[in-house]
Amino acid sequence: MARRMRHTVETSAVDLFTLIEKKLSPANAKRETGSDRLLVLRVPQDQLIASLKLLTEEMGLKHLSTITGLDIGDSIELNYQFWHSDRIVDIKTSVSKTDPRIETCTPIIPGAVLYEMEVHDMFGVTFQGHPWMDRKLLLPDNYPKDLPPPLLKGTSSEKIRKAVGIEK
Amino acid sequence: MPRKLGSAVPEMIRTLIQPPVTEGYPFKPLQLSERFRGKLDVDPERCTGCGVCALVCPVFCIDMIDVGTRKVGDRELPLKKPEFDLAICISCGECVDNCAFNALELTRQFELATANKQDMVMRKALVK
Amino acid sequence: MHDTFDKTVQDRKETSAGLMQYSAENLVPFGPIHPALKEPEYFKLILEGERIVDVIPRIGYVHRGLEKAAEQRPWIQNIYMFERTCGICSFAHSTAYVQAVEGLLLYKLPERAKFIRLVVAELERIHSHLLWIGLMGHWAGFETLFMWVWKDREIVLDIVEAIAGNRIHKSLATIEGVKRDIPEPLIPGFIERLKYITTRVHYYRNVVDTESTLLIRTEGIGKISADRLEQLCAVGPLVRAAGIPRDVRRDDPYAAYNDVPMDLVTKSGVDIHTLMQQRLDEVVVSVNMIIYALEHMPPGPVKLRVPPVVPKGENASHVEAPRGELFYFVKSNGGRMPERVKVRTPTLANLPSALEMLKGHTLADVPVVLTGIDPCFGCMDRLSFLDRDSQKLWRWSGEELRQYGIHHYFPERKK
Amino acid sequence: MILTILQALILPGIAFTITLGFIFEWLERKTMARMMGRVGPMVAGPAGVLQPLADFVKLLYKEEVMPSFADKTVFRYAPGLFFLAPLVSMLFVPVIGPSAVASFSLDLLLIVFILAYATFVVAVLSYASASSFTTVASGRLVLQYVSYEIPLVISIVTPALLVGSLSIQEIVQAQSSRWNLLLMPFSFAVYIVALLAELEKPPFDIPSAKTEIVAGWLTEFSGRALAFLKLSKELGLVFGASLAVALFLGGPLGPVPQSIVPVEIFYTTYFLVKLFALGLLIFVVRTALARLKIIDAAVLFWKILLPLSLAQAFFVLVVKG
Repeated sequence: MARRMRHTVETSAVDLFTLIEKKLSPANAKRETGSDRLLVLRVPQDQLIASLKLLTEEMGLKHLSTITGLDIGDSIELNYQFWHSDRIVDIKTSVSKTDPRIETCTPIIPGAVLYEMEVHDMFGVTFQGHPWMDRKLLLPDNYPKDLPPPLLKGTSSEKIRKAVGIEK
Repeated sequence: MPRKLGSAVPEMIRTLIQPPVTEGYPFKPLQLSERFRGKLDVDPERCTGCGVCALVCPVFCIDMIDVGTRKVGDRELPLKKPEFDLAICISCGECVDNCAFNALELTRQFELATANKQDMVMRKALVK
Repeated sequence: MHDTFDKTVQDRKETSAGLMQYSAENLVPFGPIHPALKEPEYFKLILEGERIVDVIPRIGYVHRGLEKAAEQRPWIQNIYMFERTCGICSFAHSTAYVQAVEGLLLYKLPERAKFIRLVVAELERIHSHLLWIGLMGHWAGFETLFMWVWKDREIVLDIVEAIAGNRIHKSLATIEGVKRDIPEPLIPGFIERLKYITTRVHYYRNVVDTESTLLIRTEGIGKISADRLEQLCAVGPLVRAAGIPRDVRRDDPYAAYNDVPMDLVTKSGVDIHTLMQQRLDEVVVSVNMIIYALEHMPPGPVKLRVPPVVPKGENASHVEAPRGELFYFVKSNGGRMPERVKVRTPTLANLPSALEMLKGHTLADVPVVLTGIDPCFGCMDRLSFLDRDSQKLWRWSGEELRQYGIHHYFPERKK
Repeated sequence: MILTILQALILPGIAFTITLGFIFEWLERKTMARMMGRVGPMVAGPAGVLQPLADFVKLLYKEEVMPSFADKTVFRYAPGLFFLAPLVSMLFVPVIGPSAVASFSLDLLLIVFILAYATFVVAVLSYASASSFTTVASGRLVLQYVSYEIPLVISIVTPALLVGSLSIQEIVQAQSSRWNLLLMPFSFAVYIVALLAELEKPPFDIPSAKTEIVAGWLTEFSGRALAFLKLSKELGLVFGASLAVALFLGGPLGPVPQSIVPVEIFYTTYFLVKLFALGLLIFVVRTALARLKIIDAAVLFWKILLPLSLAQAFFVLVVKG
C-alpha cells in the first residue's frame, strides 16, 4: 500500500495528543479511551471555555466539526469535536439535567452558532450569551413548552407525536 | 478569458441538429440496466416460511401470517408464510440477500401504480 | 380559506420571536415553499428596496427525526434510513455511518470493497457537482446551461444504475464491505463514457468563463474572506475555493483514497464564479480518480459476514461528501441498536457562511448566492416527528407526511 | 366598408394575429427545446402545434382565485385592457398589401402611446394584486420600462425621419426600392434589444423572474385572466416583430411576378417569411443568454443603447439632409 501520502503534520501524531493533554492538564483534563485517530478528553464544565480558547488559539485546532449532545442518565454530556489534519479531538464536558446551562463558545468559535442552537432545541441546554437563544432552529412552532426536549431518553417518539398532534 | 456575448450559440446549433435526448417513456419502453431493483417477487415453492426476511427488512413491510400447520416428525407445528406490503417496500434487496432458499428476487418491473392500496399487498407465498 | 391563512400568518408572527420589529420594512418571505428552493427552508429576508439587510434562517421543514429513530432500529437497518437523509449525497451518508460502526468492530475491510466505495463515492460527487452547476444556470436564468449539464449528468446516473441498481439510493454500502461487486465486463464502457464527460466539462468551463451575461450574475457576487470562512467552520468546495486546502479525502484518507492519486483543486477567492470553476475542476479530478481505481481494482471478496451486535464504545468518522465534511458520531452500549447516532451535514456547517454572503446583495442574487453553498436541506434537517414505533403501526407512511404538512400550516384544520 | 371590417376582423386583424400568437408560442417552445436537446411540446396536434391552444383552453376552465387583499375591480378588468393593446396596434401594420387596414398620418406615435399604455396597465395590475412578490415585480417592471423606452422610441422614429412621415403605411411604401435596414442597422439592433426588454424575454425577464419572485407580476392570476395575459404576452411578440418588419424590412413589399395568383398572397408570404425569420432570431437570442440583474439592464440601456440610437438617428439625418 503506498505510504500514506499526507502533508507532514508538524508534530507526529502521537505526541500531538500528549501535547494537547499536557497543555490542558492545568484544566485537569482526563484522557479517556479513544483510538489512534480519536483523542477524547474530559474537562469540567467551568474549564471548558478556557480549554477551548487554548485549543483554538495556541494549538491551531480551528475547525469545530460539531457539538454532540448525549443523554447519560442524570446529566447531558456535550462533546466538542474538532477535526485537525487526520485526527479528531473530542473535548467532553457534562451539564446537569436539573440546571442545563453552559457558556456559549461563539465568541471563540463563531461557526458554532447553529450547532449550539441545535443542541438547545434537542437537549434543552441553554448557552448563555448566544445571540439567537430565543429563536428555534429545528423544532416546529407548535412544540409545547412543557414537553421535555425530544432527544432526551425520557421523551419517547410516542409522546412527541401526541404533543405535536399527529396522532390522537 | 475574453468575455463574449452568446458563447453558447455554436453548441446550440450543434444540439439543434442532433436528435433530442429525451426518452419518450410513456410511448416508448424505457431500457433499464439489468441490475435494476424493482418490484419484489417471491417463489412460493421455495419459500419455507423461515421468517429471516421479516426480521431483516429495514422498513418492516413483511409480516409472517399463519397458514396452518406442517408435520415435523410426529408433531404438528404452526406454519407461517411471509406477506409483503409492497407499498412500503423500498426495494433495498436486504431480504433477497439474506434468503437462504433464494425464494426472493427483485424484478425489473417498476410500474406499481394502482387505484386501491390493497393490491400492493403480495400474498403469493401464503400457500401451504 | 382566507381567514385560516391570515390566522396562521398571525400565529406565525407571535410564535417565532424576534420578528415583530421587522414588520415595518418590506419583508419578503423567501420560502418555505418557493420555486427557487428544491426543499423547504425559510429565510426571512429583510429588504431595503432590493438590498438585503438581514436574513433570519428558519429550517426544520423536512426534519424527520432520524437521530431519534436510529435509536430504535438495529444497526444494519439504520443504513437504509441514513441513506435516505439526502436525495443527492446518499452514498456519502451510508459510507460515513458504516465507517463509524466499523471503527468499533475489529474486522479489516476487504481491499476491493475500499476501491468500490471510492468509485461509487466519486460517481456521486460528479453527479452532485453537475446537478449544482445546472441549478446555478437555472437560478441565473440561463436555462440552456441547466438543460445541457443535466443531460450529461444522466450518463453518470446510468453508470451508477448499472452498478448499484438504483440511480440515487445505491443501497450498496454495508457494515464491513459492499453488497455487490462492480460488473467487470461493463468497465471499458464506463471508462469511455467518463472520458466523454471530461470533454463536456471542459466545454462548460469555457462557457462559464466567457458568457458575459452569466459572468455579470456570478462574478463578484457572494464574496466572503478565507479567514471568515475559517471562523465559521465552513467545509467543502466553498472552503477550497477560498484557498484553504481542507479535504477529508486527502487529510484523513478513508476507503481507498490513500492508494489513488488525487490532486487537490483550490482557488484563490470565493465568489459564485470561482465556486463554479472549483466544482467543474473537481469533476475532472474525480473522473481521473475513478478511471485509475477501475484500472487498479484488486481482486478478492467484497463483503465479510458480521454479527448484528456492535461492542460497547464511541466512534466518530467523517467523509468528504460532495458539499463538504459529513460528520457521523456513533455510540453503542453493546446492544443490537445504537445508543446515539449524531449526524452533522455539510450544509449546516456552511449555512452561517451563506447568510454572511447574502448580506448586502440584492434580492435577485438570493437564489444564486444561496445555492452557492449548494444547500441540501434534506441533509441538514434530519429530526422530525413522523415515525411511529408502537408495534402495530411500525411503518412509515406517506399519509403521515401529508398530515404533518397540512397540520403544520393550518393547525385548526381537523384531519 | 364591409371589406375593411372583414379585414379588421379576419385577415390582418384579430383572428390572424391570435393564430400567429399561438404559432409563435409553439415555435418558441419547440426551437428553444430542440436547442437544449429536449423534445418540446409533442402531444396536442401534429408535433404539438396545438399545445398553446390546449393550454389556453385549459386555463379558461380553471378556478379563479382572488387574493383577499387585492384591489377587486382592477384585478378583474385590467387583464382585458392589456389584451386589447397588441390587437389594436396590429391593425396599423400593412400585411396583405402596401396599405394597412387602418392608417392615418400620425399612427406611429399612436403605437408608441399604446406601448406605454400597455406597460402602465401591467404596472397597475401587478401593484393591485398586492402580494410582496408582485410589488417587487412592479418596481422592477417600471424601472425596466423607463430604461428601455427612450432607446425604443428613438429607434422607431429613425425610419420616420428618413422617410419624412409618421405613418407606418408611408414608411413601408417608401421602402419599395431598398429596405431601411441597410441604412440604419444599429437602430434595428437597438429595437430588437428593446423589444426583448418590452416582452420580458431573457435576458430581460427580470420582472417575471421565476427563480426569485415566483412568476413576477403574473403570480396572483389564475383561470381566464392568466389565459388572456399569457396570450397577450405572445401577441406583444407578434406585434413587436411585425412592427420591426414594417419599419426596417420593408413590410410585405417584394418582387411580385405577374400571374393569375392574387397579389395579396405574395405580399402575405413575404411578410410571414420576414416575420418568422425575425422570430427565430429572437428565439436564438432568448436561449443563448442568462438573465441580467435590473441594475445591469438599466446600465446597458442608458449607457450603451441610448447613445447608439442617437448616433444612428443623427447619421440618418446627415444622410437625408
